[in-house]
Amino acid sequence: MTCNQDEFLICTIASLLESSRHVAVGMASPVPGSAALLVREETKGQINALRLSMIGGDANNPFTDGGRELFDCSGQGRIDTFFLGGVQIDGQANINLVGTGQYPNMDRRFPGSFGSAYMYFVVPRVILFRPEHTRRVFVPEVDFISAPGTSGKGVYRPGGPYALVTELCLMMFDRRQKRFRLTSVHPGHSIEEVLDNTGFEFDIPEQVPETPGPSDNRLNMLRSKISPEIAKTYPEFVSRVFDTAD
Amino acid sequence: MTCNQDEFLICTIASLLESSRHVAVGMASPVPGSAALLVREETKGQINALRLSMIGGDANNPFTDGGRELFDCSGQGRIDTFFLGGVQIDGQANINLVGTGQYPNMDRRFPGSFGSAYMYFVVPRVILFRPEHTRRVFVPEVDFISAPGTSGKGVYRPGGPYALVTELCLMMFDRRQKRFRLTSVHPGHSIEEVLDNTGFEFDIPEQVPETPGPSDNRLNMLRSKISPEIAKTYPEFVSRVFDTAD
Amino acid sequence: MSLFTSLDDLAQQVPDQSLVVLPPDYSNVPVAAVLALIRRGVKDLHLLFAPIGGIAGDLLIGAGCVKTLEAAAITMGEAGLAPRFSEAIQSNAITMKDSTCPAIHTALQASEKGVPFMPLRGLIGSDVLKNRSDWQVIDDPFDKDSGPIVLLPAIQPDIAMIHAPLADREGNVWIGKRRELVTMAHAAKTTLVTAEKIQDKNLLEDDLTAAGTLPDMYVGAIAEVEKGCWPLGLAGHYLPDTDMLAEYLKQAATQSGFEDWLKANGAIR
Amino acid sequence: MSLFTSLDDLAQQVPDQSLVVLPPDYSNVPVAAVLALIRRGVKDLHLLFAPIGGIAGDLLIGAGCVKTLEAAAITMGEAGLAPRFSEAIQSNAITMKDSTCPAIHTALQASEKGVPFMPLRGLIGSDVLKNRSDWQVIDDPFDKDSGPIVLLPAIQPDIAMIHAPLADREGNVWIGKRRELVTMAHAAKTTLVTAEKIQDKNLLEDDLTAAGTLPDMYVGAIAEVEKGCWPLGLAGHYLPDTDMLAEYLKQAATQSGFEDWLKANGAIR
Repeated sequence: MTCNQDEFLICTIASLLESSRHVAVGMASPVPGSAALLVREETKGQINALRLSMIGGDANNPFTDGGRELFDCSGQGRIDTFFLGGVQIDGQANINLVGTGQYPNMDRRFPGSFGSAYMYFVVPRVILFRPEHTRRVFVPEVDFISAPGTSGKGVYRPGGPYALVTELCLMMFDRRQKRFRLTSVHPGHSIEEVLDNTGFEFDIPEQVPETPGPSDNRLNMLRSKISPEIAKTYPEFVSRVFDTAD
Repeated sequence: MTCNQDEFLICTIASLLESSRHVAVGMASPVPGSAALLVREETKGQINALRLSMIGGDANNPFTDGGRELFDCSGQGRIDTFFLGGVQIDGQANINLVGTGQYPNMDRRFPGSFGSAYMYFVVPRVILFRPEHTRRVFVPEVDFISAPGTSGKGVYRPGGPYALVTELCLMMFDRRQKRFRLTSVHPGHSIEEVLDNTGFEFDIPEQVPETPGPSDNRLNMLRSKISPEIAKTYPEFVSRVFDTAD
Repeated sequence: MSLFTSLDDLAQQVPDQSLVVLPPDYSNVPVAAVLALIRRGVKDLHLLFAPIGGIAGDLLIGAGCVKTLEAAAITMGEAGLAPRFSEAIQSNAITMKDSTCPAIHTALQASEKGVPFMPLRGLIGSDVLKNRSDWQVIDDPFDKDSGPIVLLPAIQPDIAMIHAPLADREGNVWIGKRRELVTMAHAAKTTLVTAEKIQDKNLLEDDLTAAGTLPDMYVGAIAEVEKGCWPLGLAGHYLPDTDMLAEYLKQAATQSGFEDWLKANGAIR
Repeated sequence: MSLFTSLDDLAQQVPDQSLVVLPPDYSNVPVAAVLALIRRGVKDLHLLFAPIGGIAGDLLIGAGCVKTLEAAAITMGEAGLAPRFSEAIQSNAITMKDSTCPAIHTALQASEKGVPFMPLRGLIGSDVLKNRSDWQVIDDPFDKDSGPIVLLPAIQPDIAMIHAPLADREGNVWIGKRRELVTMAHAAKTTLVTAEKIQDKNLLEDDLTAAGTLPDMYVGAIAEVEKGCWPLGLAGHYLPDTDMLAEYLKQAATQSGFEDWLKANGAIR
């Protein structure tokens, strides 16, 4: 079976969630949300069942204590996996959600840091998801640190970056080395393409496999069972990505 | 019309509430609760309408944010009048709700400080209500300061003691002098009786009037309109105090 | 002054230079009241979002009502960037106090509790912190090994503005599980409310409705306004008007287009 | 382990030496679960009330289950003093950490927010503060003129125990407006629940019930127990059994009378 890019990215993220127990998904995050719904379905009733809390709608949103509950709950250590993006991301996994140019009157202003300056510190596994893989995004040094990738000794930091998923590849972040390491390259792309489009240095092991595509089973489940569930929160995404007329 | 002691004390407290805007009444406080209900009824629809928040039941209890809301609301400055009692009260208006003897293994242990160590600081007018007027209660120095009557300069203290109501008399507290001043003595009692039964020094002005009893109107309203309202929170108190068979 | 009032009288109760807090786009945003504020010509607001803003912020900024803005983000969501906000930042027309979601929740909770500050984890090493001279970093006084921690000063808004599906004649307001509205109301000096409907039955008398009710003691005024969140949605009542939001984004790309939108939608008389 | 269990299995999930938090007498006290704890013979509890205790505290203290007690008060209300508590204090049988209501709420909120401490006004000059070497006083770092302020360390209970009128098959628990139960559950590592009734319908699916629902992510186990607060009451369901509470007070005046009461009421097999 062939799959489109969104489906591929959903399944790539899903493969990163297999040892997660409680995944939270922020606003406007249909791809991570779909991945978490998929793994929740696959692990249902099992000892490693995944719990999912999505904000941004009522579906799959268990929070009843207002906007602060996601953050409080993360501070309590109940959430192990979260997603962040970035207008810019650099090689030390610093992320910038505020804009490009000189702060505060930036050349191009983006929405702002959201909860990143907190969640990046307290959630053990933060997966960076940024499809656009260009030197505009992956820069040597971000113009504004919404949240730093690493912290010095003595800073309370149970959380931090875990992986980076783009349209080209999957990288894992090594917190001790403070560097990304290329894990796999998506089918149809090459290490050279990743190098050409990345503005920061990263480690390349001798063997870099191709990112495995989804199994037919997983893809079927995504299209049949998960798409109606994700449509409760992201109807437009579902009508765009999943050819539900099939 | 004659009235019983509880009715008299309710009306004496009511006379202290006439410039209050928001009175809160804690647990197990039927007499203060009745007084506040009475003044609320009397000021209904007027510019000086009294707002009342009673905890300890659902009736007249507007709080919906859990046990902390009374305290938060007081900290926000929304409540101007509250009531406290004391196992012991001394001449500087220090109150002890913990017990008598040497802390911690006291000779006689009472429940504990409740919210006094906070409310006494933040609510502008705290009325001390302790019917038993004896040297056992009104002591030269309390054995345990649940909450101090006054604070030094530099301590954040918008609140503090305002008046003291007992079975014998009404005293007002002078925060600058850190002393009580006898305001009136209840009918049938004397200044000498107050002196004999008070273990601390207090000021006695040249003229000490008799505490005025309730008007017939007020007493009628208390018995007819207020007693069913207070019965929602304190049914046993109402059946004991108000001869509702009349 | 009566508790119940009209939409435009409600807007009159927001003085120039007020510190006004508004809810995030997913939570009962009083857009009709925001348009009334623009009609009234309010000036120099210190506008706070709890914690992120959308069209309500873009409208007030574009209409020149805002001097200082504090938020964790201003976004039109999937639809795109907030055009008047971006323009105002780039042209230095407003002072932006960039924050992060839990910092705003925490600063409001500090005001709710009547304390001058509250601590928050995270933030160390972020440029958000670096640009906030009003925040402080101390060593945890309980545990020297637990490292530095940020203290955030309380934010007490002058006015919280919210929309609700339902209010009652006592002034109680049903907010359901949208409890950020409760924190905002507790933290603010007073709260101005628009409600889809005002009912006779007291919301506090029924255990089921009481659980989601903001009591009247926090409420300064209420105006009955149907579709008070439009073009945003109100959960359980109506969906966002995505066509109108797209149309807004298109027009608001320029200031003159933005002003045309305001005129067409009654925010300029 | 299944989420749904029996009352006695629930009690097995409370290890000796746990820090257990219980609600105040007006708020869904799980007395049946407390009696089950006594049957199980739990020892050396650090027992916290949020913020005051009544018969639940007196029972656990009298049965020798408590090593350390933290509360703003232990009281039987109008009925009188708590006899086993008073006796234990006088005979130095337990360590008492005297507190004040908002200090306990605040310490639980600190745990809820994952911060090591929170500030609280008041307290300065009180013997409550003087006897709490675990509390600290600092100068307000934002305003040297605002004077000293107390910092309270977070309290993270191992276990919160609550009763509820209703739960559902997902493990969501309806607590209505009794939101101290929410704070307790957020602050604690896990929450053990007894519920009058467990229903099939998901409490989160209806806006009206969702507003008063503690979500299942905080819940460790649930046992269906009718009249789980008896002899205390459950608001909206049953009143306190004042005759039985009076009888308890009479018998518990002595340790042997107390033990007779336990036997008669199934807390000793």
